[in-house]
Amino acid sequence: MSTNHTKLIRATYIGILVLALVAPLIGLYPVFVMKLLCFALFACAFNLLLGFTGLLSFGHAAFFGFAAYVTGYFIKSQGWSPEIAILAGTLVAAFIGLVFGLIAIRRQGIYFAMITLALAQMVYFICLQAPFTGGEDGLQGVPRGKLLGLLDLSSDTTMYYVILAIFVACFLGIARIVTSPFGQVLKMIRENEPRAVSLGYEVDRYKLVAFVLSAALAGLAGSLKTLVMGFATLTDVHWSMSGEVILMSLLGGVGTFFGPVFGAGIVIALQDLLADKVGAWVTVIIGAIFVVCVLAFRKGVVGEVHAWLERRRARA
Amino acid sequence: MTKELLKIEGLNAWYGESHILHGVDLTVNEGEVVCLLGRNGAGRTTTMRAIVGLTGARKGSIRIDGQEAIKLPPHKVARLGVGYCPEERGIFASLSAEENLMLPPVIAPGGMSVGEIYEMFPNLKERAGSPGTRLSGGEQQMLAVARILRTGARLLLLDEISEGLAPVIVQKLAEMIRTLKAKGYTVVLVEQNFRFAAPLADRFYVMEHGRIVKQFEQRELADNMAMLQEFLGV
Amino acid sequence: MEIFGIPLQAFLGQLVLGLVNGAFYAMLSLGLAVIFGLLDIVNFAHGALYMVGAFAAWIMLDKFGINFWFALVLAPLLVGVLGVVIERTFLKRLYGLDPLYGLLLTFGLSLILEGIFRDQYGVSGQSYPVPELLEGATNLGFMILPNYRAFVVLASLVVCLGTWFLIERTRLGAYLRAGTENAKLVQAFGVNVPLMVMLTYGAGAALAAMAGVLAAPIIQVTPLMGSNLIIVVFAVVVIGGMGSILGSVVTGLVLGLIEGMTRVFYPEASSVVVFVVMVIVLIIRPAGLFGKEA
Amino acid sequence: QTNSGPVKIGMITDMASLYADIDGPAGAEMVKWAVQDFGGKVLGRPVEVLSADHQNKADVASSKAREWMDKDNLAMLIGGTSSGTNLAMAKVAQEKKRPFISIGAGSARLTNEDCTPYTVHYAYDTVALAKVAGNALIKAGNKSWYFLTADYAFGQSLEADATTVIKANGGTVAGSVKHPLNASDFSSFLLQAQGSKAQILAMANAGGDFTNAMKAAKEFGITKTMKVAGLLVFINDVHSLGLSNTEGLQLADSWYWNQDDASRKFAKRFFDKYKRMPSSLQAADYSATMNYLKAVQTAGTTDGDKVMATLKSMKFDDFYSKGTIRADGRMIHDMYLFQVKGQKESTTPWDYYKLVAKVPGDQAFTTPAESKCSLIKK
Amino acid sequence: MAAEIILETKGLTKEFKGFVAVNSVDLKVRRGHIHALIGPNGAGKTTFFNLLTKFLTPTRGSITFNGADITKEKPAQTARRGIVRSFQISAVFPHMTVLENVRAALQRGQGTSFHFWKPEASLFHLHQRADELLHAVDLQDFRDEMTVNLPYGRKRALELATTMALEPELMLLDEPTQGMGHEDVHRVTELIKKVSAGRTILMVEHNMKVVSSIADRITVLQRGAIIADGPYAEVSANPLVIEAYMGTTDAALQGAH
Ligand SMILES: Nc1ncnc2c1ncn2[C@@H]1O[C@H](COP(=O)(O)OP(=O)(O)OP(=O)(O)O)[C@@H](O)[C@H]1O
Ligand SMILES: Nc1ncnc2c1ncn2[C@@H]1O[C@H](COP(=O)(O)OP(=O)(O)OP(=O)(O)O)[C@@H](O)[C@H]1O
Ligand SMILES: [Mg+2]
Ligand SMILES: [Mg+2]
Repeated sequence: MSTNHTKLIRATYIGILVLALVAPLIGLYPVFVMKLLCFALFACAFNLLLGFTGLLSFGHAAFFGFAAYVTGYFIKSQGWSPEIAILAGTLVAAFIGLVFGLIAIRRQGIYFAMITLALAQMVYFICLQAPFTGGEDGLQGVPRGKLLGLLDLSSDTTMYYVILAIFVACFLGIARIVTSPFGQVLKMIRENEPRAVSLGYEVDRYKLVAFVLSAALAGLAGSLKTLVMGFATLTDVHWSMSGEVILMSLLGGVGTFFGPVFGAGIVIALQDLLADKVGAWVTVIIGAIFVVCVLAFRKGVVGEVHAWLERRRARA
Repeated sequence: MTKELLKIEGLNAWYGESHILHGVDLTVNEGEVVCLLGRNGAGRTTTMRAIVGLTGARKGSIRIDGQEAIKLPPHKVARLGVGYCPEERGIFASLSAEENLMLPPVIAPGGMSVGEIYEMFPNLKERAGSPGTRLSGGEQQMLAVARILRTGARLLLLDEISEGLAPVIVQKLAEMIRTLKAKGYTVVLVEQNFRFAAPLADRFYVMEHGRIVKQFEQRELADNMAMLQEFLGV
Repeated sequence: MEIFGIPLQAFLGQLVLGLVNGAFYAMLSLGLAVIFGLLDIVNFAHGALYMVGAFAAWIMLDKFGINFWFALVLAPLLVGVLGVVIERTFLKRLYGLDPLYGLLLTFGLSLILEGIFRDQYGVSGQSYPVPELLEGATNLGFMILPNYRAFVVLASLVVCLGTWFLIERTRLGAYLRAGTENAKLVQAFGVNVPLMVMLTYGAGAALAAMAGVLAAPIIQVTPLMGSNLIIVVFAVVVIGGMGSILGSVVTGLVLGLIEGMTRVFYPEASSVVVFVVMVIVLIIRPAGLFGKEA
Repeated sequence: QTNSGPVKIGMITDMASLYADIDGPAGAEMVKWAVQDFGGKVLGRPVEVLSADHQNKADVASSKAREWMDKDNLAMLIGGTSSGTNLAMAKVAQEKKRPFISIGAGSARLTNEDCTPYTVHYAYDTVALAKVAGNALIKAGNKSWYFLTADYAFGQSLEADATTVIKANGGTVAGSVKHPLNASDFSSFLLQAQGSKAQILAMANAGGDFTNAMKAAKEFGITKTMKVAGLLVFINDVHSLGLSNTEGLQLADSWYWNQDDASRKFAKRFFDKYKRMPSSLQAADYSATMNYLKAVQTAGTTDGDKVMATLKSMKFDDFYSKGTIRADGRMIHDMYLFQVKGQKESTTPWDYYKLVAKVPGDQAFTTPAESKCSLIKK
Repeated sequence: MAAEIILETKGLTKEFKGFVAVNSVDLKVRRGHIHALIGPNGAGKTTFFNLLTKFLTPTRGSITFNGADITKEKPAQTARRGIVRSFQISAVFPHMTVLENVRAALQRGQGTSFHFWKPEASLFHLHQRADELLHAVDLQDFRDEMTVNLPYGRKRALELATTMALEPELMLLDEPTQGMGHEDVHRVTELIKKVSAGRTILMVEHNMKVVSSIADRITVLQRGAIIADGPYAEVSANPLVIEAYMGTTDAALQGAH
């Protein structure tokens, strides 16, 4: 029975991957899918923290957005090649994550959320005022360049497969982190922190590592986004972006692997659709989704499907 | 004429989706001390919580002093004269020991005065100003019991109150229950500590898997020792 | 006389202005602290309720000719009722769950409220006049202080002290505090906890609305006025120690002052200074200035 | 690009947020009006108008633009408010070789370092606002200035541009105080301004920051001792603040509804529908669309390059303005300095401004010599 | 003789805002002993444990473990030295299986706990040892059960197994039989005896039956200070102890239980 279940999941994943591979061929709009993948990666990074470590960060936009700026700056103003600039963005995000973590990690739950929010706000102000970010105009016109000096990324199709490859690698990486010995400790911390301490685990360090990993991945997502879209703006660092990534995870299913990807898909598609249809009601609709999610399906879409499958299996 | 202060019929209770009580029937007369026995997980605590209305869903009938309470929210049940001392003590960290003691509203006249309580538990007097959860495990237990003696509740539900207390204090508690009984209180005791409960109770109920499997009176105690041995390893 | 190159007069003037802002922070963070302390919910909708309070006052004046003084009572009442409705319809379903859900739900609510007002009234905002009685200004010698601002400080102090007394020194307050820890048990003692919680949220909402009404004559009434402020107020609450009533009031006032000083010495930093203070405080005292060590 | 099927014009702007009042849905409607008034057809093909809300997010704006150009074969794009989104759209338009007319954005970068052959910057920019206010006020004898500046790129460039003009005209800058974005309380900044004893208090900020600063200036009596100049003020801001708060305020704009009969006629039509008067941006939306359609008519094609060439060779003359489009895409037209009337002077609803000075286009905008745009041959 | 003494406290004191909870305690625990700490409620037993495991910092005094001064160390450090405590309230990971709970403790010794790139399978070799431990506490049948679903007594047993997995030299047990039915009390008592082989146990226990049956030595605390110390027979006859703790004399040997 249980193998049936796993088989079903595996089949779903393979199906989605195949779909992703042929997406540009069947007329799905590559830039849109790339943007979606970037946000999906961002949401997965966020979920690594919320879903698998139990820490709600309300400041993830700082990593995403700042890395976006860093990558953009190095490509545009310093002429770095894309892979180095992305790496730089990721590392800077990891570093900010380390700083945030050192300050925030000692508190839990709501406190942690509030502290990360406030810290991210500082990063926002830095981005608003620092000369290299272009203030509220944003850092614009970042060329995609050539990957490793070979692969010309200005073609949407090439870019698409690069992004897809990175995304799949990160997705598998996150799955590995969660099940690794390290992931086991994270689980213990989530379950019963004092107990983990008494078993001799220095929980703050584990949380910090998880936080930095999550920040780095969020940064990677931001860097890729700059490369895809060609710009980085204040929207990327604003706290509402942190809210959005929470919404993505929540909608898809916190603590599930595929949930955040799904959630990102819905949110991005919705933004795209709402753009020409409802006007003033965008925020109202997004707000309503939050409310409905929290009230009606806290497990998220993917989470609810899992639960449904579980129930069916239990009955069978 | 004995009055049935608490009469439970066909009580079913759930925690979320798990069905814990499967039709409990139990009667407590006014002025009686009744003891619920059973193994860990038999459902005694759940029975107590269901009476007060703290479980999830519940079905059946709970009559307190003749009044149906199955549909009442906890605060209305309490106002029928029920005092509940929970298994996990429920001491409030943000309140001082004394504030904890004074917290439950007086629901009927005739409760103990603070002076009497401090006389019974001198530790509490000494630690009156400390935050509630900074008291030692045993002190918290005393506080949890003391708290409901003030309210004037006539039906006391005491869950594992001798737990974690030094033998001297346990002896005191036993005296206390005798005193309460003499004053006309009605007490439902849930106890692991059989030696503590045995001499106090007028009647015993034995629970197993969410059902009452046996009931007998104080004078039948000796006859039932073999059964208890089997059920509880006493 | 000068202090760090700033004339003493200007310096004092800035201090007083800082206090006025502090009064707003105090009132808002007070409401947040009350709600957080008692319901374990970080009320993200607080900024929106503040905004609704200000709009309520403006609509009352514009449509019904109700003056400031009546609005100061009516608007909080109205928003309090809105709070009660929110608690009954939404928050009620979240008790006992991870407090994070409360945060997310109220976040969603704030988006909805903001969106509705945006749709109805646009974003450029509405102007609310200073009540006649408080027009004009008083010369304090070192500065000219508009009477209305002096009134704001006074009003906020009265409200804050009253709330603090109610919660820390009365029996009702003890129920409230105990209720935050284990509502079920308090209820089992015979206290009508659901009612109490509902009224608490209503009261918190009313406090936010009152701050909104007080702010209306000073700043432009816009749908976005709340979300601009709320994050700073969150920081104030964290610095004060979440859930600490006294902490949030004192911190609110003090941060108003600190911010005022920054505006003199390094104005560019004035909106980050609160966060900088927060980081420093958290490094030294992770539970906040008045928070109880976990 | 095909030369059959409908000609599609797209408008992407802020429909619901910060800048929705000055442009927003009404702005999009103006585009539609222009199409209707043009006859609904050009080159025998029907004209369709698409519109979208960019929610002030550059990525939404850019994806939408890209999608329309790829999927709907969009012929021309109009950019509404917010510079970040416009800069992003300009890049997409350049890549896809479609005309892009930016209307609501203030950043002079669009026709400066970030200029493209396909961008037209139609209504105003920060340089013009600063130059107009600076020039006209100094000529009126206001030599010493104090700035209240929003501390980010937009405010800083406004201040810098104005400072250049002030210095060039023999004025002095007594000081400036920078305030953070969305500062709700301005009293302490204003107290510092008051201490400066300058003649002009120049507000280099916009939107909510401007309105709150203005309100506090009135409350603290600063409007009595100094003249206030708003460097980026729309009539909607004045309306929401009310004349009691804004009386005497000086401001630069590209158009005012009550400036001549043609404008009044347009404004009346707008008022009948929206119960408010149009902003200069909404007028520009109409004007730009109309002129674009004329250009297509003249060029006989919707091909981006050809239409751009036609646009740059045309002379515009309508109720909004008279002007030409320079090689860098900058539309050169007259700008105005207005002063807000007192409550007694204002006789009809929305009768808010009186004209103080008219500044010819060649003096109002970045000169070719100052321009950093590679398209301008020097 | 130093090696004989595994743990020693000298003048160990803890004050809470002027209230002395632990008052200048000098205690020696011999290697291999089951050492019981008893005393009336609020005597300071849990506080004393908290000092040993570093959950609280002492106001004064020193703690020596295996000859090393550990007074200033952090909780996790102390745990790695081999002092492990079980809690007064049961502490498990509720949504992990029983096996995973034990593995969680075994895992620490692996040194791979920060290795976020290794697969979970790299921990599977621990299952054998985990099974042994589960067997020792009679939980083998519950191996794959979610821990939340265990009855209370089983959770305590699991906690004990987890604690043993850490191979502690010194185990601190705070009221290990609290909340258990007689059956379980008996089982846990046997269990403690069994696991005490090769290690030292310091335990707080109110159940005198348990204490009398397994403790090698007993220390009695009252108001934070030691009032008696010695073998059970000697201590239980001490009038001070009877007065402060046991209550009426006839209850003394029986215990209240
Ligand atoms: N909150 C809860 N959610 C789900 N199941 C629960 C909950 N509380 C108790 N149970 C289950 O209900 C059953 C009865 O538990 P209860 O606490 O009533 O037993 P008890 O007789 O009081 O035993 P104990 O000696 O452990 O206190 C047990 O199987 C227990 O696992
Ligand atoms: N953090 C604290 N702050 C203030 N007082 C405390 C604190 N911790 C414990 N105390 C006090 O110190 C005394 C000793 O408490 P401790 O918990 O050590 O007792 P104990 O011996 O374990 O008692 P029990 O057998 O009841 O568990 C108690 O009176 C308690 O109120
Ligand atoms: Mg129980
Ligand atoms: Mg203890």
